[in-house]
Amino acid sequence: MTPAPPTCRSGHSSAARPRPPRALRNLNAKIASVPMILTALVVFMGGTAWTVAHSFTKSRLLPKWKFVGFDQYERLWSSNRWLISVENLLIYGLCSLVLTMAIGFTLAALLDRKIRFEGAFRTIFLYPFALSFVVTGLAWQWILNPDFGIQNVVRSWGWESFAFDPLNNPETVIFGVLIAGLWQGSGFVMVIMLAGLRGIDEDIWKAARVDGIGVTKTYVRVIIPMMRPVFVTALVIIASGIIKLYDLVVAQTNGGPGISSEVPAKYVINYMFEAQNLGQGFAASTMMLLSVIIILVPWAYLEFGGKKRG
Amino acid sequence: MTLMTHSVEIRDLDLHFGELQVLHQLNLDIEQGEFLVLLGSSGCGKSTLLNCIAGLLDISDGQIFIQGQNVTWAEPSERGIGMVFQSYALYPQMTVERNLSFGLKNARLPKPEIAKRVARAAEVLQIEPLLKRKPAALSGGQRQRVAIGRTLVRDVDVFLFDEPLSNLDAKLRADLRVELKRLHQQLANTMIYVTHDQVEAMTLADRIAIMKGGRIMQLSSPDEIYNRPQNLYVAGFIGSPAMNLIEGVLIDGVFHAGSLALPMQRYDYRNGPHHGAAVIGIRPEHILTGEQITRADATAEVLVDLVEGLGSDTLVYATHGAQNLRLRMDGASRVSAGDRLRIGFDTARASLFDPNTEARL
Amino acid sequence: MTLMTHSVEIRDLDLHFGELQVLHQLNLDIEQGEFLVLLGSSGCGKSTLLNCIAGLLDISDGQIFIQGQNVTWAEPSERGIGMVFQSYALYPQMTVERNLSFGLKNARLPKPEIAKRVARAAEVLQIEPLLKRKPAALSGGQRQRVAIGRTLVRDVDVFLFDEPLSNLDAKLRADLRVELKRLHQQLANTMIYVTHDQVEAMTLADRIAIMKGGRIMQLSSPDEIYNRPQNLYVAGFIGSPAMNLIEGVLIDGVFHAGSLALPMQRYDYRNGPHHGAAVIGIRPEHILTGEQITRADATAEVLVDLVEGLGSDTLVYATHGAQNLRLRMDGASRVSAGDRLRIGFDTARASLFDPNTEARL
Amino acid sequence: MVDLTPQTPKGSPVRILDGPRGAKPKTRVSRRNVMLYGTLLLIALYYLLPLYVMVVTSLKGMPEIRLGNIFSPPVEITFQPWIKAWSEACTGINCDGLSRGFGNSIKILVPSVALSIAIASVNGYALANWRFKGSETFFTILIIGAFIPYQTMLYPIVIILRELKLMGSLWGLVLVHSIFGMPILTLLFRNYFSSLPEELFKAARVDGAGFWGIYLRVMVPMSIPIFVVAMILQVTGIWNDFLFGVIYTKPETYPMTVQLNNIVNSVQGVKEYNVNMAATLLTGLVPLVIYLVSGKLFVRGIAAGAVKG
Amino acid sequence: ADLEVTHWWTSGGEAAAVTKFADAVNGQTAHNWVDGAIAGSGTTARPIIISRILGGDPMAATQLTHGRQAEELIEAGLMTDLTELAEKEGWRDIVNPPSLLDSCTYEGRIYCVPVNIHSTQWLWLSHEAFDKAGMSVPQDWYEFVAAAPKLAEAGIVPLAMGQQGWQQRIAFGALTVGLVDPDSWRKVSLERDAGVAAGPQYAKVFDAVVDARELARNSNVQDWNLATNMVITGKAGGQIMGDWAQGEFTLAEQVAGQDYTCLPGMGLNQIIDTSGDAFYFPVIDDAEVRQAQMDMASVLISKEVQVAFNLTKGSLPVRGDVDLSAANDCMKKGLAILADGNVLPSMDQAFSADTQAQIQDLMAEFWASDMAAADAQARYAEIIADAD
Ligand SMILES: Nc1ncnc2c1ncn2[C@@H]1O[C@H](COP(=O)(O)OP(=O)(O)OP(=O)(O)O)[C@@H](O)[C@H]1O
Ligand SMILES: Nc1ncnc2c1ncn2[C@@H]1O[C@H](COP(=O)(O)OP(=O)(O)OP(=O)(O)O)[C@@H](O)[C@H]1O
Ligand SMILES: [Mg+2]
Ligand SMILES: [Mg+2]
Repeated sequence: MTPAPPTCRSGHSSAARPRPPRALRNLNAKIASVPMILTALVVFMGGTAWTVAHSFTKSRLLPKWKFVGFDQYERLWSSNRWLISVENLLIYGLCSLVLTMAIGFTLAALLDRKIRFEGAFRTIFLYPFALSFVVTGLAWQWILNPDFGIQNVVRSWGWESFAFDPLNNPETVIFGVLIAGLWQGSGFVMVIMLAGLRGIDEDIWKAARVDGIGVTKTYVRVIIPMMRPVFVTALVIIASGIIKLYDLVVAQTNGGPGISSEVPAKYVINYMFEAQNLGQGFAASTMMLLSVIIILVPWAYLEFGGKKRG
Repeated sequence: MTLMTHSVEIRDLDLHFGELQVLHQLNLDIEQGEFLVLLGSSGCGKSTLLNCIAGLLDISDGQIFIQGQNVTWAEPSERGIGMVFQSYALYPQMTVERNLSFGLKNARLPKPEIAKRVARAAEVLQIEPLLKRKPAALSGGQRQRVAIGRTLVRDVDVFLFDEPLSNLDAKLRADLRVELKRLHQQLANTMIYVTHDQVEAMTLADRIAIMKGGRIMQLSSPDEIYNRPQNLYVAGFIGSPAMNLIEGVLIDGVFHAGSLALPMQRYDYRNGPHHGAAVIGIRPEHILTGEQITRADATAEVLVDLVEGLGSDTLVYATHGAQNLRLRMDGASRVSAGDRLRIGFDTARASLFDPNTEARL
Repeated sequence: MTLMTHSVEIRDLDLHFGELQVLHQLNLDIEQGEFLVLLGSSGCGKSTLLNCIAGLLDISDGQIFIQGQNVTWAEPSERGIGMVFQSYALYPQMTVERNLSFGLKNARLPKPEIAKRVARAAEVLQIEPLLKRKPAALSGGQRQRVAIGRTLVRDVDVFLFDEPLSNLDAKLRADLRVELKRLHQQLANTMIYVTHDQVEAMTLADRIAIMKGGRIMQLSSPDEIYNRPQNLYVAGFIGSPAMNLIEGVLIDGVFHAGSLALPMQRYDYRNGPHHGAAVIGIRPEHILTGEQITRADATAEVLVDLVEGLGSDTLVYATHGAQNLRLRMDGASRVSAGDRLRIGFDTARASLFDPNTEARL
Repeated sequence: MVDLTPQTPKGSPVRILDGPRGAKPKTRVSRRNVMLYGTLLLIALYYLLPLYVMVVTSLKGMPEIRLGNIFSPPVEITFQPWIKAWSEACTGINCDGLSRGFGNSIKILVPSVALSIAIASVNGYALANWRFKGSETFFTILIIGAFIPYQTMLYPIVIILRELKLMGSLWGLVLVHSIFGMPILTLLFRNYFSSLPEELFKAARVDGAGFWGIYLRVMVPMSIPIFVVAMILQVTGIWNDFLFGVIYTKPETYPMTVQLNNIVNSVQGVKEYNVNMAATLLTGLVPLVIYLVSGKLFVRGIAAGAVKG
Repeated sequence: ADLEVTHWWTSGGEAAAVTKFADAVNGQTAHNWVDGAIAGSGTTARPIIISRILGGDPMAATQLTHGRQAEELIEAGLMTDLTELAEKEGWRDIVNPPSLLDSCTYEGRIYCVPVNIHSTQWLWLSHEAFDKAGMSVPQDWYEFVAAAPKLAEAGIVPLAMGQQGWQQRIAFGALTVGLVDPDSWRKVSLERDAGVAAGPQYAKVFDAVVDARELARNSNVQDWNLATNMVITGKAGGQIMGDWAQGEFTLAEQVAGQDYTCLPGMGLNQIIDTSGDAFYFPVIDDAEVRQAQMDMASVLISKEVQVAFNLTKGSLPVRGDVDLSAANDCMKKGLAILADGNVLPSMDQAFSADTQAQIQDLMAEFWASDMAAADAQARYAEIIADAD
C-alpha cells in the first residue's frame, strides 16, 4: 500500500536508533509507580524503620533518641497484660480464621446450590461488612448484655436458669468478641468463596455425580482442595484484619472485664498515648510487625516474587 | 419388542430450559457395542442430550432406558454409564491413581478389587508409569487417557464422551482418535460420542446422528451419511470443502441448471423418478478431471479462481457461469488461478434434493 | 546490500526470558509482498518471533529491519506493521468504527483522512453495515474482519497474524482461509502468519518457515516442504496422517528394511548417492494400491489393521512385519481390518534421510 | 470387563415401555430443600438480629426500652430518637447531632475515594502490564504494609504530614486514605488487569497508544466491575473510618463517625440507647445503601479481581 | 479570632460546665470559642491532641490533666509561655493551693491555667438504699463494708463500680489515701519506697480492695456516671468516685445530706488530693491568636467564671478568694479540708502516666479476677520500685 521506500538508502544501520538506556525504558510506568514506590519505601519501610528504631529508646510522650537497648522488650514480655493480649489474639485469631473460613465457605456453598432469593440472602450475609467495627461492637455488646439482651429475653420466656453472659466472664469474653467479629467478617469471605466456587469447572461437579460421590463429600474432597488459591486470598484478608483487631474490642468490651479481652493493638495504643510511653508502644508494635513478617514474607515471595507472568 | 434389548433407548425425549425447548420429541436406539457419534453445529443440543442420558439434567418428558432398565429417574451413578468430559474434569489435587480409584472407594468396593481394576485400566490405557503423578504434570493426551480410565474402572455399560479431543492440538487429536477407535474395538462397550469435528465423526462412528436444533436430521453409517445424505442440511453440513449444491430443474430424468444438463439415469431415486425443481449435490472429489473425465456422464468447462494446495490434495475453487464450484484434485496437480479446466460429473454419486421439503429424492 | 531491500529482515536474533533462551541466532529475509507462514508445534517460539518483529518484546541480541529501516528499538507503532491476534483483541467498549480509527487518532491524523481510510477498509472487508456495532455483537468471522480492518486502515507495510483463525470452528475457518488468501492477492502486502495448522500453512503460504525450539528448520515453498522435506523433523511434522518413516540401510542404490527392498534409482539425491544407514520417508498417499500399483518400483503385501473412512478419503493403518504403515486410499475403497492388501512404492516421490544428521540425503 | 452377550432385563421378561416417565417428580418441600432453606433462614436470622435490634430500639422511647425486651417491637413508634441523633444530640457545647458531620464525611469521601482509586488503578496497571525491574519488590512491600496496624503508623504519618505541611487539612486526610487504601486496591487492580487479555494491550501498543492512552482509553473502560469493587471497599472503609478522621483533621471537618463517637460516648445521665442506635444507623446508611444497590456487581468484581485461580 | 478548644468534657454535667467557659469567652472577649469536644475520655482525646500539636497544626487551647503530662511538650517548645500574664494578674497569690500552679510551672515558667480542683477520694452513699435496707447511713468505709450484707439482702448492689480500669485505679487510690497514714503514703508515692508499699500499712488497702471487689460483684455497668446513677436511684448503696460525681447528683436535683451523703477520704482520713484540669495553649505563629490565647487564659481564671464553672461541674475553684456561698454540703466539706491544708499531691503529679497505666492494668486485672490481696500487693511494690 505504501510506496516502496526511497531509493537512495545505502545501508541498513544508517537510521538505526540506539538501544535506549535501562533507566529510561518504561519511563512512564516508572513515573506512574512513584506513588506506590514512595508509599512502600517512605511510609511503610521508613515508618517501620522509624518505629523499630524508636522501640530501643526511652521515648515518653515524644520520640527521643535515648537508647536503652532491649529494656522495652524485657518489660513488654514481663507484662501480664501483654501476655494476655498475645494469648487473646492467638485464640481469637485461630478461631476467627477457622470459623470465618468455615462459615464463609458454608454460606457460599449454600448459596451456590442454585437457590431462590440468592440475592436477598447474599445481601443479608454481606451487609454487616458495610458497618464499622464500632457499630458492630456496640450492637453486640448490647445483645449480649445479660440484663436486656438474649439472656434476659430467654429468661422472660420462662427459662429462668438460662445463662448467656459471655462478656462479663473473663474466661469467655474473647468469644463474645468473636461472635461479633464473625458476624461482621464472614460475609465478605463468603463473597470471595462464592466467586471461587463460581470459577470451578461445571464438569467437575458432573464427574463427581457420575462417580456417585455425594454433595458433601464432593465439597470436602474435591472442591475445597481445588479452591486453595481462593482460601489463600481469604486467609490473607482475614489475617490482616485479625492483627489489626482494635476498634471492635474497644467498642465492645474496652479490654474488660479487667484486662481479659486486651489485644496487642490496644496495648500499643494505650502505651503510646495514654501511658505516654512511646518506647513501650513501639516495642509492642515491633513485635506485631515481626510476627506479621514471619508469616507473610514467605507467602508474599511465593505469590508475587517467584513466578513470572507471560 | 424382543427380549434382545438395545443398549440405550430414548423415547420421546423433551427438554426445556425455562421457555427454551432444546430437545424435541427425540427418539434414539443404540445397539449393544455400537459407537454412536452425535454430530452437529454448536448449540444444537448435543451436550444436552448426552447430559440427559447421563442423568445430569432432569428431562422434561420422555423416557430413557439403559440396558433395558428404565433409568429415567435414576441417579447418574446408578445408570451404568461413565462419562469423559471435554476438560476431562480430573480431580486436580489427587494423583492419577486416586483419580481412578476415588469413585470405587466411594462405592465401598473392597481394596483388592479396587487395586485390580485400577491396574487393569492402567494397563489397557498404558498409563502405569503415570499413576503417581498429578493431573497438572500430564500432557493433554495423558489426561484424556486418565479420564477414560476413570470411566473404565467403573465397569459400566455405556461410555459417554463430550468432545473429548477438542482441547488438543491437531496432531495429538489424530493420534488419540486412532487410539480411541482401537480401545472401542478392544472393549466393545457402547459408546456415545459428541463432537462437532466431522473427521472424528466419520472415522470413529458406527453410526452418526446429525443433530440440528434439538432434532436428529439423519442417523446412519458414516458412509451413508457422506454418500447418501437424507436432506439438504446433512448434505451441506458434512464434507469439507462442502458439497457443491446446484439449484435447477429435473425434466425427464435430466437435471438442467443454466447451460448444464446432467442425465440422471444412473441416479438411485429413493421414491422413484421425480419431475420439477430440484437441487443437485456433488462432492468436490466427485467432479472428475484429467484422464478420469472419460468416466463422466457430462462435462463442462470451468474457470479456476483460486487454488489451495494441501500437499496430499489440491482444492480448486472455480466458476461455471454464475455457479461457484469446488473441486478436489490430486496433490500433484498443477493448476493455477485463471486456468480453464474441463470437468466431468459422476451422476451416480450425486444426490438430488427437493428444494421445498429439503429431503432427498 | 542492494538498493532493493527485503520487506523484513531479521539478523542474528536472540531472545531470552530470564534463563530460558527462546530464539537462537535466528535469521530470516522476507520479500516484498510475500505471504510467509511460521509453522511449528506449540511453544516453539512462533509468537515470540512475531512479537519481536512487532516490537512488543525487547530482543536480547540481533537486529530487525523493516522496509530497510533498522527498527530494532523502535516503538511498535513506528515500525509500519499491523497485527491481528488470535483473540482479535478488539476493544470491547468501542464500536467497530472506533476500533478502526483508534490507531489513526493516536497518530493524530486529520479527521477527513481517518474517515476516508475507515470507509475504504470497511469496503474492502465488506463490513460497512457493522460499523456502529460493538464487537460483542459480531460473529467470529466478522470480528476477524474487523481485526484485519484495524490493521488495514493504518496503511502498513507488513501484516502480522498470530493464529487468527484458531478460535473459529472448522467450517468458518475454511471459509476465512479462502478470504484471507483473496485479500492477500488484492492487497499484495507482506504478511507474516503464525499458525500450527498445517492446512492453513499449506494453503496460504508463499513460503513456510517450520520452527522448532526457536530455530528455523526449513524455509521453502509449501510444495517443497511437503514433497522435499529437508530433515526428519519437517518430514514427520508435515502431513496428516504423518509420513511413513522406515529405518533401513542403503546399499548400492537399494534401500533395505527387513524383507523390503526398494530400488532408489529414480530418487533425486541432494549430494549424490549415499551408502549406509538411512531412513526412508513415504507419504501415505504415495503408497500405491489397486490398479496404480503398476506404476510402482516395488511392491509388498500388508495386513490391514484399522480403517478410517473420511468420506473423501480412506485412511488405512496396516502392518508389514513389524513395520506400521499408513496408507491413504480413495474414499470409495472398500477395505476392512484383517484384509491383506498388495501395495506399491513410488520411490521417486519418497525422501531419504541420514539417521544421524537427520538431514535429507 | 464387558459382557458382550445381550442382557435380559431383570424382573419381567417382557419389557414394555413402562416405568417412570417425564420429569423426575420433585416435591417442593423435599428434605434437602427443608434443610437448605432452613439453614439459610436460621443463619439469616443471626445476621439480621443486630440490625433488627438497632432499628426497633431506635424507634422506641426510653421508658419502653427500660422495660426490658430488646427484641419486642416498639409499642409506640417514635421518630424522636432519629431527629435527635440527626440534629439535636450534644457533644460538648454543640448540639446539632450528626448533621454537620454528614457534609464533612461527603467532603472527605469524594476526593479520598477518587484519588485512592486513581492512584491504585494506575499502579495496578503498571504492575500488570509494564513491569520493570523491582516493581514486584515494591509491590511485595506494599502488600506487607497492608498488615501493619494503622496505629503504629500514626506517628510517622504525623511527621510526614508535618513535613508536607498538610497536617489538619482535608488533603492530608485524603492522602492518608490513599496510602492505606493502596495495598489492597493495588492488589485488586493488578490481578484484574492481569486477567484481561494481554493481546488487547499489545494491540493498543501497535495502534500507537502510549502508557496513559492505553490506560485511559482501553483499560479503564473495560474494568468497570473492579472499579465498582474498589469504590465499594473504599467508600465503606473511608466512611467508617474514625481514627484518621479524628487525628488528621480538625473540628470543622470532623467526619460523621467522630460525631457518632461523641454522641455514643457522651453519656448524659442515662444512656439514650434509642438515640445511639438511630445515630449508628444513620451513620451506617451510606455504605449500607451502596451494598444493597450494588451487591451483584460486587460479587462479580470480586470474582474478577480478588480470586485468581 | 477563632479559638479552637479541645477537651473531653462531654457528659451532661461536664458539658454544662464547659458552656460557662464558652459563654464567658464569647461574651467577654472579641474572640470566638470553637468547640472541639472529643468524647470518650482522655484515652480517645489525648492521641488526637498530641498528634495535632506535633503535626504542626495545633488547636488554640486544649484541656490536659496537669501534672507531668505536658512536660515534654513544654520542653520541646510547643506550649505558649504564660508567665507574663500570670505575673501581671498575680496568679501566684490567688491560686490556692499553690501546688496547682507548681504543676503548671516548668523551669520557673508558667505554661498552663489551672481551672479546677478535683479530688478523687470520695465515697458517695445513697440514703434511699440504706432506708430500704432499714439501716442508717454509714460514716466510714469500714461501717459501709459491715453494712453490705444487709444491702445485698434487700436486693441492692452494695457498691456501684463502673467496669473500667481508670475507675478501679481511682478507687484504689481513694482507699489508699483513706486507709494509709499520710506519711506512709508519701513514702510510697513520692519517694518510691517499695518496702512500705509491700508492708502492713498497704496490706490494709489491698484487703479493702478485696472487700470492694466482693461488694461490687453485681455491678455490671461500664461508665462511671451510670454507676453514679445507680446510687442516685437507690439501686446501689454507694460508689467510690471523684468529686465530679457531684455534678450528676446536682443534675438529678438531689440534695447533699438529705438524699445522699459524701465522705471525703473514705470518712477516715480527712485528706484529699488536688488534681485537676488545666488549659494549655500550644504555640501558634500568629500574633492575633497569641493575643486571643492570653485573653482566654485570663478569662478562665477570672473570679466569676471560676465560680460559675465549678458550681456546675462540682469541682472546687482554683482561687481561694471567691465566694462559694452557693456551694452545697459536699463542696463545703471539700473547701474545709482545703482550708485546713490537708492536701496531698495528686496521682498525676506523683506518678508518670506510664506508672499510672501500670497500676491501672494491675487494678483492672485484680478487680476482674480472684487475685489474692498479697499477690496484688507484691506486684504493686514492684511497680513502685521501677517507677519514675
Ligand atoms: N443451563 C442452560 N440454561 C439455558 N439454556 C441452556 C443451558 N444449557 C444449554 N442451553 C442452551 O441449549 C442449547 C443447546 O446447548 P448444548 O450445550 O447442548 O449445545 P451443544 O450442541 O453441546 O453445543 P457445543 O458444540 O457448543 O457444545 C443452546 O442453545 C444453549 O444455549
Ligand atoms: N513471558 C514469558 N516468560 C517466560 N517464558 C515465556 C514467555 N512467553 C513465552 N515463553 C516461553 O517461550 C517459548 C515460546 O513461546 P511462544 O509463545 O513463542 O510459543 P508459540 O510457538 O507461539 O506456541 P503456541 O503455538 O502455543 O502459541 C515457550 O516455551 C514459552 O513457555
Ligand atoms: Mg457441548
Ligand atoms: Mg503462540
